[in-house]
Amino acid sequence: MTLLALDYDIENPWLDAVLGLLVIVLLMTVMALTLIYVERKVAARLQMRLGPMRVGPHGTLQTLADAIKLIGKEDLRPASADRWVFELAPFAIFVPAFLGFVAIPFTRNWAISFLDLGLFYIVAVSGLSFIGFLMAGWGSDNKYALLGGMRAAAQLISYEVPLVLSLLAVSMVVGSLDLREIVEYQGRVPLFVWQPLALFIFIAAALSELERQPFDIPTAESEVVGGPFIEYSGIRWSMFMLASYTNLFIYSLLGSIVFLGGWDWPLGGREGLWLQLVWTAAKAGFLILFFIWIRFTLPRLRIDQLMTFCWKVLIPLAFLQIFLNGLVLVYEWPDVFLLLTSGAGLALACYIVYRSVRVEPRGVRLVPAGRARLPAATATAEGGSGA
Amino acid sequence: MVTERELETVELNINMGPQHPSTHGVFRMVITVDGERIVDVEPHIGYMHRGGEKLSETMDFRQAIGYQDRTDYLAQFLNEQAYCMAVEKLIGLEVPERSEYIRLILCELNRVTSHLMFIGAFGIDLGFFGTSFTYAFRERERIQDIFEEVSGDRLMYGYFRPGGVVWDVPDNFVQRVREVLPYTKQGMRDLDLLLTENEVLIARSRGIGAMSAERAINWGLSGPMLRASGVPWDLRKDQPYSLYDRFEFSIPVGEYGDVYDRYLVRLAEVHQSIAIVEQAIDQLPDGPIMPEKMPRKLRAPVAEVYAAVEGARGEYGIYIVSKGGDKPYRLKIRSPSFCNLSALKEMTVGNYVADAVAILGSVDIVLCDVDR
Amino acid sequence: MAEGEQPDAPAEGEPPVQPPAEAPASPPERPARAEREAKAPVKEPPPPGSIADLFAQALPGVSLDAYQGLSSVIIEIGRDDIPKVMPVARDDPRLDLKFLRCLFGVDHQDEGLEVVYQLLSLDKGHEVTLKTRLSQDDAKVPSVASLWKAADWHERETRDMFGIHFEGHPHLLPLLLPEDMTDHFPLRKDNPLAEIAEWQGDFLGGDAAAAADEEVEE
Amino acid sequence: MEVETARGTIETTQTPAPAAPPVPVPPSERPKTGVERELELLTPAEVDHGKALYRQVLPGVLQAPAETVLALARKSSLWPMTFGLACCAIEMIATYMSHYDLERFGIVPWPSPRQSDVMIIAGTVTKKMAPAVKLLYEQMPNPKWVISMGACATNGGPYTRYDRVLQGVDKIIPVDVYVPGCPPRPEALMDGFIALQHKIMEERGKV
Repeated sequence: MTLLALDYDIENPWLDAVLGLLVIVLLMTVMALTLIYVERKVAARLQMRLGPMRVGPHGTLQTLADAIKLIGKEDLRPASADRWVFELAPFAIFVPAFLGFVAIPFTRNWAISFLDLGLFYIVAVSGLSFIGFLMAGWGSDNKYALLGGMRAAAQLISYEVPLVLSLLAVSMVVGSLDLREIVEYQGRVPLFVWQPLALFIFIAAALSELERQPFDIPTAESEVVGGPFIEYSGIRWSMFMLASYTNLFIYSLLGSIVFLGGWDWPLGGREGLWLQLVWTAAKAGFLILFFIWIRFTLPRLRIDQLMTFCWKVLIPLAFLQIFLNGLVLVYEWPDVFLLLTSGAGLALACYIVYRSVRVEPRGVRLVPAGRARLPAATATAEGGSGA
Repeated sequence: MVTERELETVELNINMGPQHPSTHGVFRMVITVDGERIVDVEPHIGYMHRGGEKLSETMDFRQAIGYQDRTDYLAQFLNEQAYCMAVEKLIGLEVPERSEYIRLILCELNRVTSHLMFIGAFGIDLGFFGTSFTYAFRERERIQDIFEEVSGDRLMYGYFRPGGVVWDVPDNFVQRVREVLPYTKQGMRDLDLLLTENEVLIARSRGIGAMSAERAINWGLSGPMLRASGVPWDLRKDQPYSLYDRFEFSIPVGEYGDVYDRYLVRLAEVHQSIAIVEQAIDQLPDGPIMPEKMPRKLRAPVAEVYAAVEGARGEYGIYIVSKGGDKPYRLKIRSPSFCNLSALKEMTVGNYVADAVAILGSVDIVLCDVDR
Repeated sequence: MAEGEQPDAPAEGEPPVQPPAEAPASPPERPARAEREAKAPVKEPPPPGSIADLFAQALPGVSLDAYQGLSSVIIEIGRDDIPKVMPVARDDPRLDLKFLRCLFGVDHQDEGLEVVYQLLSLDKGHEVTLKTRLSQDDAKVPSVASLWKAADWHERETRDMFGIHFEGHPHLLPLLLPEDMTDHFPLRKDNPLAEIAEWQGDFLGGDAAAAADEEVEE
Repeated sequence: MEVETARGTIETTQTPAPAAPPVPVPPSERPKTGVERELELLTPAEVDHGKALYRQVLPGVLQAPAETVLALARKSSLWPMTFGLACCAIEMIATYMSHYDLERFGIVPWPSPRQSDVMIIAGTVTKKMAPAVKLLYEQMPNPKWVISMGACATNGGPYTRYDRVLQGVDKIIPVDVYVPGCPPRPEALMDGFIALQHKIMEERGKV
């Protein structure tokens, strides 16, 4: 592992792994706490509120206070809950969230380990978390949890397919699954220029993998009251929150590397380590703010609309994207054709979404008089009407 | 011979218990669900039955005003007007012109605040995480400031009395109301942009919980629920009371009676109410606010009277049976939410669990109004 | 409004409250004010051409005791006439009373229980109040839930509050009271309200105010 | 007919069923009336201070400094449960909104009782709702507090004379802060929260 460009290598693999793990756990818990704080402040600003102010300067210690309070809570488990399934569910969700960091490069030469199948590894690992939802849903012996768990299973599995296909389309263009080569390929032109449709599919699928609005079905607050997490309290529940915000950071980092050009795009990637790190983090931050903004302006889709959107819109579009890429790459058409075909696909996608909802404009007719549609009030009936 | 049993699913009944974020208070709904589709709904009410009617029977006509505020705590002025009209009709009091205007202006502003509350809660039910609530409450707080200047309280006004109003409005009342109307219009434009054109909201609310016109009449629905189903019945136009025949305004009427239509009808009603207030505020006359010869003790003859008002949720009526003396013998409150809620099962069966929440939100019930 | 002169009350059965200005020169030992006013009000026949006549035309054989109340025509019908009157009221094109506004009970203690139906026609615009009188012990009345679905919950609530049993109601379970409480009727007059430790009645306007008002009269 | 309870008598004025049988059947055989069945449900909830996780792991070791840090953390992140009953719920919602914004104190309403620390009783507790309130109180994990908001929750408010209304929620669950008013203004509710925060600071280490 090359840490902070010091180019020393530790011969003992075990020490190397433990050091890497230490970096992940420390970095990510701090990152998750700041992300929760950023979300609450941005959400408050969106709603014309101030957000947490009293705990520490400008509320910065708010999430720390939440974490300490949650540690101090009583550890409850419903008597009729299935003991081990209930207690292991948080770990089944928490661990895959952290495994993803092993393969993500933060800068050209700084990552836990440079896998040449990095993209494949990340997608495979992030697919494991739905088991935790099922365990939480089934273990806590609560109807809401069961319903939430089933919804989570259905949603996560079905949205794994478009996520993988959109990343496949990108790696077809680049020709490799190694994240560093993907970033180098984007030296001059970032990939979202060549593949706008793949970016659209990736963002929709990532939103659904994270269960954020408008795909917030499993933990829908107004229907299923917190879904699988309803019976968890204290530290177990805080592990779910930590995992969901870590996932948010992974997907936005992945999106910034694969689509927005990571540390390479406008700077050409020759600068020092710190500028590359700042540049990757800035792009990831942009995606995070985009996800937070979406969360507070769109309502929730229904479970069947979610499924039809995935199977009837996203997956066909992903296949279309792969087919077009194949066409362009096999016949060596110039790269600009990638942009044209993908742009046309994106326009088609937007038109489908627009048409599926806006069947015909619906207004409310304003009736000036009272019983307009009634026959002129007959004389006899009029006598008896109100005082 | 083993008979091959096809995959049959067991029905699960979910108890959306008295404490549920989207039941607008204490209302329990036992939903029998087959997978995600609702097979049967059994509403349980009565968790907020606290005897407003029986307590009003032990109070004389002036003391029972407080219970009308607390019955439907989102349209307080409209309830008070219904109660005062019933008592005035019973005792035969004449309300001076100025009080009628003040009552009308405050009632229409109260309809605006009640519909703003509906729009906020409707967003929460569909999953807006509070954005629609804060925008709606920004306008609501401004109008509530005016109510506070007029009556001295934020929520329970107790400002109307049989015969007129308690005291005169503050001097800058006209100017304050003229100030607040542009803000409300701007707020409605923001909410309109946020909610009405939102594709996901349209997908979630169009064609769900539809109610045809004659079924709506048979179920006894009233107010925005009835008008969304296409029946142009509005007490302010069809059985005019107070001064509504002096202003020209129109009634928004929907076509299909589904959740989206009810939302559109209430949105349009806010604009109509603002139009009424603008006309009424210009014609506010001066003069006395109470009839000069008010008997010190209101004694009623032996008679029965019914007075109804077009409340924010529907027709809010008061039926007083009086056997002489200064206390009503029996006071019945015809509460609109009670009738609108009784049709919930017919609207919800066959939809998804998420739709049940949207339909319950569109009925816009106030639990104290349902259980009285 | 003429100064000091009580406006000529409309054709009401009962003259409204006496104006304080007119000093009653009645002898000192007057019966208490409540009994004096509680004498049976004279019932005003409804104006010609009102809904009472439509009812008479539509239901020739039924005994209808109709009179003009303060806010609408009130018709009293017998308990066993309900299965005949209600379907006609709803379906007859002249009456067309499709909207059941309200259905509730009144407890007249010794004169028995009373069920009040308020019907309204949206198309014709007229409304009527139908009433039936029941005795205290066998409080049974045929249900109209099959005609108006709105009556379903109203009848369950009236059963909760007054114990009037509606025969033919699909599922007459307690609505506002807990499911197993079928023997407690809160709104009946023999259920007094709980006493607050020190009832401020006389301060708030109870007897003292009434007594004070008496002196004002003299 | 009084029912003796730990905290005082719940006296109701239920006269026996109107048709009183001529020979008074001894109460034991007489079938329980609905009211008596309901009164058994209304016994106060017993409060057991469960063991917080850190006490199970390190019973005495972390005691002294942890109390101050924990009390500060608990004070600054009170999560109430979205549990509005009646008119006071509207004032509670108004307090969460942007004009008064309780989130400045770190107070975020949470839907499920498992994740909430404070229960705000905002409205009248009727006898049909009381068992549900008690069940919700018992479902909350342990360092939990109750704010009784408004006159109805404190002693029945304007509806205290009606026999279907519980005359005060402290007959079934222990209440920490009473907020007066009908409905109390948003500022009064905020003052209630600040009073609760002082109380948490004072009783650190004892609970």
